[in-house]
Amino acid sequence: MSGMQVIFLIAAAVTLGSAIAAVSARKMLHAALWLVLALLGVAVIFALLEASFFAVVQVLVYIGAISILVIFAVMLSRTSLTDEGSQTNRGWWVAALGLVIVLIGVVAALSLWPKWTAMPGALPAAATDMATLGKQLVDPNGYLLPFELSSILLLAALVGAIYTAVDKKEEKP
Amino acid sequence: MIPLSWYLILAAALMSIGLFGVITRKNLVGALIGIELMLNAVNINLVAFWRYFHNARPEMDGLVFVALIFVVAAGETAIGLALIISAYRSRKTVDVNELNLLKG
Amino acid sequence: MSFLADPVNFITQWLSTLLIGWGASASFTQLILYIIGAGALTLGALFFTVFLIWLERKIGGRFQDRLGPNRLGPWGIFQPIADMLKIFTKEYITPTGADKVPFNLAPILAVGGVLAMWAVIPYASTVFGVNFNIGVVYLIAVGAIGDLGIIMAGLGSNNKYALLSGFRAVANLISYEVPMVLVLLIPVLFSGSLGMNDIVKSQQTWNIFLAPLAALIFFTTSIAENGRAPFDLLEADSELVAGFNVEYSGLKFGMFYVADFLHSFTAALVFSTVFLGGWRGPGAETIPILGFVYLILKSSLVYFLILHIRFTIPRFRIDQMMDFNWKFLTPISLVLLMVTIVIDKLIPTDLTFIRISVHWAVNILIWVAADRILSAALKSHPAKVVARPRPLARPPHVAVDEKPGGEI
Amino acid sequence: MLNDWLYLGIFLIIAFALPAVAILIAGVLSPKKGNPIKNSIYECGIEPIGESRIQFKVQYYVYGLIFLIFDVETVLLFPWAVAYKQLSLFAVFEAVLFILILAAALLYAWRKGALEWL
Repeated sequence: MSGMQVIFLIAAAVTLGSAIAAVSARKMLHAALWLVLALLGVAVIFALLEASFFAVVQVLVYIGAISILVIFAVMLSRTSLTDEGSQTNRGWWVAALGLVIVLIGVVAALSLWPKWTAMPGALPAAATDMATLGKQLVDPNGYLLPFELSSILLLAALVGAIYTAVDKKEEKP
Repeated sequence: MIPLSWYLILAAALMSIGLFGVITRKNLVGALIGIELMLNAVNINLVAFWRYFHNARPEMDGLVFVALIFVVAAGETAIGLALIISAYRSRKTVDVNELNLLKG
Repeated sequence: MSFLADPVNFITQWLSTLLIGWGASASFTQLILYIIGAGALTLGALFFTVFLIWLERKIGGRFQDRLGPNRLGPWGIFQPIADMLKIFTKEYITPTGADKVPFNLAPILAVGGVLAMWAVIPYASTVFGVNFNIGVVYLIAVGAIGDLGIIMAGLGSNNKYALLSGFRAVANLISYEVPMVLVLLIPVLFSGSLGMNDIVKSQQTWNIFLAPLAALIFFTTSIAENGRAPFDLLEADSELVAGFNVEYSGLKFGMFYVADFLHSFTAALVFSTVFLGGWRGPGAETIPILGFVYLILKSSLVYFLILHIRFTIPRFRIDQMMDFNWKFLTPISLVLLMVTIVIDKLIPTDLTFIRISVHWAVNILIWVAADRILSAALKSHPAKVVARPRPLARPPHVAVDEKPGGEI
Repeated sequence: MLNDWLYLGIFLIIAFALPAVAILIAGVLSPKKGNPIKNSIYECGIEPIGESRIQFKVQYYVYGLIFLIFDVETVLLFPWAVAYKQLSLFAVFEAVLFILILAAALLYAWRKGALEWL
């Protein structure tokens, strides 16, 4: 077993373990902190896949912004903090059983695929150069439209979120 | 060297865990955390496919999609949490079972 | 390659030949060298902090017309070592009802987040940790881990004031990250790479000459990022007891202290790398150790500026601080970014002098326009007085001549 | 590339382990004599009233929200900035359009009063 495989297994175990904790922790704040650990594990996976930029962006966007936003939202909806009762619906085990079966089924179906055990080749220099990605993003024959649309999507998200979140009564002085 | 299957199994398991959270959580924020996990599972798959099959296209198509998923995740979190805060303000709860105004 | 010109690489080569001579494989040798390099750098940074604490207290004392530490050793230079020994033997007090894991993890994240920044900074033309194409984004991302430490300290302490302070601190930090990231795009597009060493190498003319306003904004935001005065709102004693670290004691508190002091020097280091040409200087390409000296000199200058600002400017209120960021710095950096990218595309890169003068002219124009708009806005919306002054203590028979509903 | 990550990983592990080790060593050296008064929460010198998890105002969330939007947009701009020297003027104007839309988001938040710290 090579060093990379060991690192992968550790990262995967941390990711999955903290993901399970994140969906089952009783306190929402703890769930949010577990989410941070799971996202960090995903960042390590990205680094192993040699997508350096996205490994760092994962930390920047998910841990730096999204999880902090989740923590803010938890603090804003306060009753969830003191809720000591069960945090899951009744019959959660049905969902768990069903999902385990689906997971096994998906993995079994995929394992019939001939490229299932494909090994990675060497990355060409153009594939690790950020400039390639940058050029593709503004190339009219590439991804110009998604690039501009994503800014409009974010504008719409901001407008919608501020409209919903800011209290209408507080607004008037 | 790691075979592709390892990444795919990891992504599938992460997806299932996220879906489990979405289905079973009473708390809306908890459901949103599940959605984040699912989006991350998708990202792992996209990056893994980019890494293993870039020979077909020596460009960064896969990574463009990852970037777009980041954008979508940001929008989704922003709107979702804003809705939760708004719901909490008017109903004083974030429990999905009690947010049943449409039930009549 | 001689020892005096490039000691780090000399030692590295010597060690690797030694290890390979002992029969170690090449990859194992590489691993050992990485561990030694990283360990030496982090330990060096931590011990450097001890010196920084003394320096800051001494300079601070001079600014405030005091002597500063002066008892232990010449000029009190052993004072921080004595403090360190003391803090090592102080008791840890964990408040009742604290959330143990976040509470104990927070100081580690605070220090580690700052230390991690040292991994990508090029110290000389041949000595740099890593130069892969993400250095700048890495710096910002690691800063986010520091935010997480602060939020954990606030959440774990089971104390209202710590929680409030932690949330305020994080709100400030993430707000000031916005203009910071926006102006960091400018050096990146000048050099065409995200790697820190590439950015240094491309600075034939220092970036501060090409983008003075961006440098100014970056400098301001990096002061705000490490929570120094005038942005030290999170430790406003009168409102928040002592900040998010009120419940910490012993070395756990000391770690926040270390993180704070180390962060201000790291900010100076990053600023001089990105805008002041890093290790660049006469002769630095051929004699790498000169580059290190230049970097330290430049950083010390910036560090002194940070200290000067800290000890002379009073603290902002939180609403002023937020307004300053969102209504002044962010719009300016957006405009600056748009103008810079268009102008720099129009002028060929080889016309250095014309390029610099046009950039300066545009930057000064933006600054003057922003200043005009700001003073006009301040005139039409005069500053809010938050609290009305309380009536003075007076004997009960004396009449009060206060106008009813008088505005102050 | 992976070698760089190896170095970075080792560096990060050491950077986070060093303060942890220091805290552990100090934990061994320091006395442990807790009592309920000492361990109680410090608030301005009087007994704490109510629980610590207080309600926050929505303003914190709004700032986090705007930060998230700007953060993601700049993430898309970073690859563009790296490619800047190889781009045509047209591509630069595309980015200007992108930044203008970003500025519109800021303007909306400003007009809506979401940037006021009330």
